[in-house]
Formats: sequence, structure tokens, C-alpha cells
Amino acid sequence: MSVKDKAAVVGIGRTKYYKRGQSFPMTQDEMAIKAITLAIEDAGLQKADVDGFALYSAAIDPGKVAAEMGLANLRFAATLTSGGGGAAGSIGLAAAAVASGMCNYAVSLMTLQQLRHRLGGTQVAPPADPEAAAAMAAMMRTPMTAFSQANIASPGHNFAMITNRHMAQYGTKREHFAAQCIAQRANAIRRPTSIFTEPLTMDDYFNARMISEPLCLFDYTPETDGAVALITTTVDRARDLRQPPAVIAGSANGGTGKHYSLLGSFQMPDESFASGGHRDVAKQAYRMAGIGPADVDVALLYDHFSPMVLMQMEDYGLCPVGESGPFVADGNTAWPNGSIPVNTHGGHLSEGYVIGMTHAYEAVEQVRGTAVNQVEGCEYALFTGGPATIPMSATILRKA
Amino acid sequence: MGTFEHQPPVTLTDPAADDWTQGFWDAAAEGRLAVTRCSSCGTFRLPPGRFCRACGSQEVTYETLPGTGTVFTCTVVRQPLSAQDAAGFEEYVPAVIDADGAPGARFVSAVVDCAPDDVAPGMKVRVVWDRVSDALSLPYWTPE
Amino acid sequence: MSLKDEAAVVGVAVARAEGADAQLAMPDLAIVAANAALADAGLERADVQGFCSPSGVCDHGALASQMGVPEVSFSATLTSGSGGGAGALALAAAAISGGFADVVVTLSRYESAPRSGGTGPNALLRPPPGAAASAYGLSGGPGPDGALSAPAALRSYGAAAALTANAYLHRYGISREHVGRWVVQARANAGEKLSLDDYLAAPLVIDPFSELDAAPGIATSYVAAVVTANVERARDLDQPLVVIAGAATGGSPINGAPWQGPAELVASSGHRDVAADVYGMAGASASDIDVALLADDFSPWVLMQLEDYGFCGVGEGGTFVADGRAVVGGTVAVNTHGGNITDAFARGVTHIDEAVRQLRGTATNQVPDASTALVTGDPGTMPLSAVIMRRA
Amino acid sequence: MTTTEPTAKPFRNMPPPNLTDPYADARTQPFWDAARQEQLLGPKCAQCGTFRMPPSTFCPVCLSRELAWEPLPGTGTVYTFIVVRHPLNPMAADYVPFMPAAIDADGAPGMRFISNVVDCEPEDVRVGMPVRVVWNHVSNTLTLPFWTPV
Repeated sequence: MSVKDKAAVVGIGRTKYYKRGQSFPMTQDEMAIKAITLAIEDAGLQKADVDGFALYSAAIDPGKVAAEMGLANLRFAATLTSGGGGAAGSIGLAAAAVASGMCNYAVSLMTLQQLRHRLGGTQVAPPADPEAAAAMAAMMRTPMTAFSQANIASPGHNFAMITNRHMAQYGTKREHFAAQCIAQRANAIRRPTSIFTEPLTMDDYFNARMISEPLCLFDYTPETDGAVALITTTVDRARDLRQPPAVIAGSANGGTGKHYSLLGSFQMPDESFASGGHRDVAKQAYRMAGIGPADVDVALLYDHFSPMVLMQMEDYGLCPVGESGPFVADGNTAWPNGSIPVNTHGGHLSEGYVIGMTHAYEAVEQVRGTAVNQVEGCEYALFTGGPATIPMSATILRKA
Repeated sequence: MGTFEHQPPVTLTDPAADDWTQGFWDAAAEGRLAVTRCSSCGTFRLPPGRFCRACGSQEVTYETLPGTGTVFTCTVVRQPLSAQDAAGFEEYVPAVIDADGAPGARFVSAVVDCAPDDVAPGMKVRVVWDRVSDALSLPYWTPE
Repeated sequence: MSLKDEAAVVGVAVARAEGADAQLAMPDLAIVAANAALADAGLERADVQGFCSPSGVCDHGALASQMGVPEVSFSATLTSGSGGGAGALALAAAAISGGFADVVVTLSRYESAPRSGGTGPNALLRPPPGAAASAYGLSGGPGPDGALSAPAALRSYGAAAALTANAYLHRYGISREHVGRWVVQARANAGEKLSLDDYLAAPLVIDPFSELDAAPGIATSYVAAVVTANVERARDLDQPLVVIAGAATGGSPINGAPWQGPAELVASSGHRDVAADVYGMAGASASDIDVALLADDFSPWVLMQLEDYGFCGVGEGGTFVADGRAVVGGTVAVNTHGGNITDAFARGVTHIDEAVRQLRGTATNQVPDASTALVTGDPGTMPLSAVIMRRA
Repeated sequence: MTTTEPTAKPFRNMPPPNLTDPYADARTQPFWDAARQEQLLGPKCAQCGTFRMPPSTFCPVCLSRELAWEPLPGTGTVYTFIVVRHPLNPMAADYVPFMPAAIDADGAPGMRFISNVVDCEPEDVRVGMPVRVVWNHVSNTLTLPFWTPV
């Protein structure tokens, strides 16, 4: 009794990816509706078919978007409770929605405009609006705040703490992170959708300014705008639609209770501190899909920061724990000749950041066989959401 | 007491207009009631939003309406709902109006210059304007 | 292929901020409630894998780590609307039948309504101090679309609800006496005294609502927790087996653009599509329902849902109640615990709590051999929701 | 540009100041009272002895709410750290670089203090380096622990 092989992604749509703020004057809802409309066309469906929203990070208000699109009916409207950690898991939520009979065609999407609100910005800079600033100040006046006064104030700071531990514990080097950034950039510049169009060299990487040591500028995802939407339905309905179904073999969203504090107080136990925190999620996803790491043909791993790609490779068993540095430096994750190509679309680091949904889009194209940097004979594509707080997530798509 | 009797305690000063609502406010400044209409399929729509609900087009025109209509539903706010409304509070009549000439689009506003208990669904009304500033005129409705 | 009969409600509990818990913040109160519901089910923290809630309750990850849940494998909420927990239960059933979790904790949180300028308890008729007017996602405030409806000055959720309630009452000629008969019935179900004359004498705040027509503000905050489990797992627990036979969420998109669209849909609870879905999945109809716990932030919602869920014809909700058919022993027992418009709600007796007690045979106002219960979620904000539970 | 007098800093490479009061409640006040006497305490469950930081209401192991404060020797090791080079807001510009760190405190197994390494250069800090606590008297109600190389 699980969603294994019961649902499939049948439609994908996306807007252009813009440098931060350049999608204005469009609104986030407007970009979402454009991406959904393209996904409906891609699937060969009608607008009236769409009746569910399986989201993460509460990307939109489904009632408002359904009204603005003139959808006939809305029968499912739920969201995973975390931010980017839920990206891959939202496709699993869509599978649960259609397999449970609660709706027929579920949209999963992210839409993002970073004109005024920068996700990577500091978490302590008071918001401009005085009322919100006062409310935030009031929230800080609790007995727990004084116990975390280290000024660790942004996602980059948090993941640099974990990266530094990994480097000390396993001897991982900045050259290893650079190798992954360079491999992904090489994939991105072959794609018209990518924000970056020039190759990245070791010199570029080591000449770049340090932001939160050991993370330099190129270890950080660029901040971009855009929207990506996917449509999921049951495998029976998927058969007679326009595209080959990308079957959902397995999915998981959750995490480990003791690993929860990775963006807060850093109390994670020694055995999982220097990791992506995905080990339980990986176990759950592989168990549902009935496969293991060796079956994965391409991995689209959430890369808000380059070291977290290496740590997820260890969490998902794509290489032994502690050995992701040399494994990447030896070219194993490069396309087309790597043993396990990682982020064939260039990922957040080089193609564009829409909080993980570009990874979902690439996973569908890989199992359809239509990706720009296609992995020959790709049968299983793994894509993940976060490292982040609970829930993080993973979904495994299979060629029909 | 605002421009009208039983005028709601409205405090809006900036309509935050975008390309899909500016036409409404331009017409309002000239005392004309206009409604968003899809340029490709002619469907009227409120609230404007950026897409036609019927055909998905983003192209709009603004159709000037006769400025008459019928109360679809209404209510009467009998007590101030927040401290800021208490000073000089008057009962007021929020109402949803079926505007003549725009089938399928209803205006959400209020009926003014009449006894609140006289207002009921089906009542014939016409638009009147409260000029808040040069750039902003707000539409209210009053019995014909 | 559906979630029918694959999940069961195995534990319910409420934790109120009083006594030793009086100073607890809501996330900590949620830990107390979750553990009490697990005890009711005979389960341990380590058994828990999933968390579901109506929108915006608390950070499930923080809850799991602080309460010592070792591994989470599902964490979701509805996108908006309280759904009174019915929608979150539907989500839990979908997670269980989807193989994401065997045991799911659902949390609904009710915070004490801040005093609104001292003019009365209801947080629904009046906005909490400082809160921007917001209703149905429609606000006379910010945003290009919202500005167009600013003239209506819909300061509170109740002001918007009043426009829908009046559309319904006027369309079908239903009087405040009819609505009053329901409010008196609800109070009696909760063991509270109210006469029709008292009801009619209460001053109106926003037509057709007096203070007695809307859920009162909560004096003492509480969190209601429900534990749902895979039906095989539930069979070897001690509580009587209460299975989720059907679940549906959603509603008509016109709710996203309030009062636009066909008049008979606007003048309704918006639940007609949800009703068709939940009955369809459960293979049931109105006549199979022994007890209906209908979401009632506002008294007319009960009359409107009696019609949308097929207990009577369209427009007949008022006479249905007036003829005494909504009582234990009538056509269907409705809100046997009183519901949200009574002080029972303020004390923490929720619709799901009452449904489970009725099916376990432990309710105060017990329906003899109750075997099928319908629970619906709050009309007005999307998504609406409904669950049918059956004593297996 | 006129040269501004550099802000008086009690410690080299310390982080930008933030709170000036601990907003303590009865449960956490003992930590801040001891801090003002430059004595380091570790929060642990009075029932099962498990240390937990921050001292949340419930012990995740046994759910007890009783909190006990264990006197600690004030020494420890750097479990991990970062060097903040880029100031995230103008106020921090005077303070970069500074070194936030997670410190394994001796005598408090299974719990780390989140603080800063101060009074040394960024290049001196290593994962695993022994450190000792030093006290930053921010106000008459708040004294914050920092850590410096032994």
C-alpha cells in the first residue's frame, strides 16, 4: 500500500529564469500561472482538468490562483511545511493526492521573485516596514534568544559551519567543491535557459571573494527569479496523454529528529553533523522505490551551496561517506562520462535558482529522454529538496 | 460624516494600481464607472487579476458602464468593528452590486445616502463618487 | 484506488493552557496535546512518523525534535483555512494510504482571541487589534485587486461572511427566527441555556449576526491533537476501530474571488462539490449519516451545509431545523456537542473530538449505536474539507 | 571620508553586538546570574541528566520539564566554526572578520554552545582546538560567554 508506480508526472512548464528582480513587473502569481499553462499544454490537457495543488513552502494561495485561472474545480490544496527542503517531496505529495482519489491532476510548482525579498539575505536585518520590524524585535525577546548570540545570520553561515566540519573530519578540500562547480557550469553553458554562459575555471574559483569561510562566491547559488510547474496524475490517466509518463517510483519527505537544528543551534550528533542530513529520507525513498544507489542513472541534488551536493552524494550512497571530495575530483559526477552525472542541467549554481523545481524539471526530461545533456539510457532519476530543516525530501522518477 | 451619509470608514489613499487596474482608476477620476474586459473574448471580470478566466488572455480594455445596477447582496455594520472606527461611527451598508452592462462581474462597495434598513437585494442603485484626491475617486452606490 | 478504509482515527486529546500548562507557548502546548493523544491511542512517540495540520499551526520539525520523535516521513498542512482539522485528517489519510507514514499526528491550534478594543469577545466579527481587514483572501487593503473593494470596508472575516449569509437567507426567504432555532438547539446540545427571545433580543453587530451567531473568542488557548494510524496497525490497539471511509477537500474556485459567479453557488456553503466527493469515496449518502458535525464559525453555515450535504432540499435548511429534524432521534443528529458557536468550542470540544466520541459510544449527548459520522471544515476560506468516519 | 573613531571592542574579532538583555524567565535566570559571576553552567534535564541546548521546555528523552544547571569547568574544543568575511548589514562592517563557532564544552556531553572565538586571528582557529571561556559584560543584566584559544 504505497504510491509506488501509481502516479506519473505528465506535464512540465517553466518561465525564463531572470537575474534577481528582473522578472518585475510580473507578479509571482502571474509567473506561476504562465508556468502552469505551459505544463497543461505540454501534457495535452485542458485547463478544466487541473483540480489540485500539491505544493511546498506555500508557494501560492491555490484558492486565489484557481480563481484567477478560472479553474472549474479545486479538490486538493496542501503544502509540505518546509521551504526548499520540500521541493522534491511536493511531487510525492501530488502522487498521494491523485492515488488517494482526492483529485485527478495535481500541480506542483515554485514561483519566485527576489526583487524586495532576498532569500539569502540576513535573517537579522530588520524588515523595512516598521510594524514588521517591531513584531520581529518582539519575537526576539524570548528566553531562548540569548543562548544563540553568535551572529550566525544567513543560510550561507549555517552551511559553512557544516562544510568546515566535513573538511576537518574527512579532509575534503575546496578544490573538490570547485570541481563540482566547474562540472555543473560546463553542463549549464550548453543550455539556453542558463543564467551563466561562460565556463568556470579553478582560477576563477580561487580568485573569488570569500563570503562565509570556507564558502566563497561560487559556492553560493546565484539569486534568480522564475517559475516552474509540473503536473502529476495516475498512471492510468497518464497513458493516453501527449508525453511519455515519468513514473513516480518512490518519494519521501521528512528527516531525522536529532538533525533538525542544522539551521539553528547546531546540536546535530557527531555521526550526522557533517552530512546533508538526508540519510533517513534516502532510506525511505529507496525503500518505496525498491531500488538502491547503484540503480540511479542521474542525480539532481539540491545545490544551494556546492558542498551540500557532495554531502548528499554520501547520504544517498552514490559514493562512500567521507569520500565525495576525491570522487568528484576524479570526474565521476561530470556529464557525459561520469559514472553518476550530477546536476546535468547546471543546477542552482549555474542554470538558475527556483528553489529546487529546476531539478524536478530536469529529472522529468532525463527519464523522457529529451534532456539537453541527456544521460544515455537513463531509467532512474533521483532529485532532492534541501538540506534544510524537516521535511527534507527526495523523489525517484522512472522511465515508463 | 464623509461626503455621504452612512459612508464606510474607508482609509484607502493609494490604489496601488497596476496595468490591469489603472484603467478603472483613470475612468473613476473622470466620474466614469469602467470594468475590466478581455480584449480577445470579451468576458468581463472582477476582481481584474492579470488573466481572463475564460480564455487566459492578458489583454484588457476598459468598458465604460452606464453606472446603474442592482444590489446582489448586502449587510449592515451596526457597531464599530475596531477602535479606529469608533470615533464618529455611523452604521454603513457594504454591498455587492450587479452592474448593468457587465454580466458576470460584480462590484464590492457600499450603499450610501439612504437609511441602512431600506437597502435589500434587488434594489436599483446608481454609482456616486467620493473624490478622495485628484488621483483617487472611490465608487459608492445610492438608490436610483 | 483511494484512501477509503485505509486509515483509522486511534487517539484524540486536547491540551488547554491552564494549571501547570498555563504559561506554555503554543508549540509547547502542542507537545502536551500530541503526547496525550498518543496515550489515548496506546502509542509511543517513537511510533510517530507523520505530522499534518490545518495551515500555519506550528513547525512540525521543531515539534518532532523537541518531543523526541526519532524520524519523520511526512509533514504537510492545508494551504489555508482552518478546516477545523477535518482537512488535516484527510491529508493524514492520504499520507497513510500513500505509504508515507503508518502513524500521523494532526494538530489544530486555537489561540485565545485578543480582546478587540474591549468591544466584545468575537475575533470573527471584529478583527484582532492592529490586524489588517482580511476576509476570503479579499482585503480592502493592499494590492491592486484589493483596492477595488476598499469602499466596502470589510474590516473583519465576519463582515465578508455576512454578505454570503444574507445572499442565502434572502434568496430562500429564511428568517432570523429559523437561524435562532438552530442557535438555541446548539446551546442546548452543549448544555447551555438560551431562549429564542434571548437570541432575538441580542443586538446585531453585522447583519444577520449578533454575538450569538459567531464562534466566541477563546478565553483559554488550546491545541487539539488527533492520532491517525494505518488500519492494520489500528486493529491491535485498544480503542474501538474508527475508520476514515471518505475524505475530500477543495471547493469551488469562485471562493477565491468572492461573490462572483452563479448566484446559487454564492448563496451556499460552497460545499456541494466537496459533498459529492466525500460521499462518492465513502460509497455513502446523507441517509447513512448518523451524526453530522458541521463547521459552524457562523450559525447560518449549519443550515447551508444541511442542504449542500443532502440532508434536505436547497432552501429548506431553516424548516429542517425548525421541524426538529436535526436532533438525536431526528433525521440526523447535528453538532451534538454544540459546535463552535457555543462555549463548548471555547472549552476545547472540537468537531473531530465529538465525532470520535460518538463512534466510540462515549459522547455526552450520545446518538444510540452511532456508526457513521460526517465532519466538515470551515466554509469560506479555501480549501473547504469533509471527512466521513465509520465504526468498523 | 572622515575617519571615525573605531568602536571600542572588549575583544579582538568579536561579533557585532545584538541583545542587551537575556529576557530570561525563572528557568533560565540561573545561567545569567552565574554568567555575571563569570561562572559557566550547562542546562540539563533534572530527571535523566541529558544536556540540551537551547534549554527548551521539555527534555526530548524523558519529556520532563525540570531543568538543572551543572557548573562547568569553562574549557572545551571548537567543534566547527566559520569566518564571516562579508558583512550582511552595515552595522557588521566594523566587526568583520569574526568567527562564530560551535563549542563542545567539557563537562556537558551531547550539548554545544553556539558562540564566537575571540581575541585571536581567523587563521589561528582550527576545528578541534582547545578553548576556554571569557566573559563579555554587555550590560548589568547580560554577560555573554565567548571563547578564546587556551
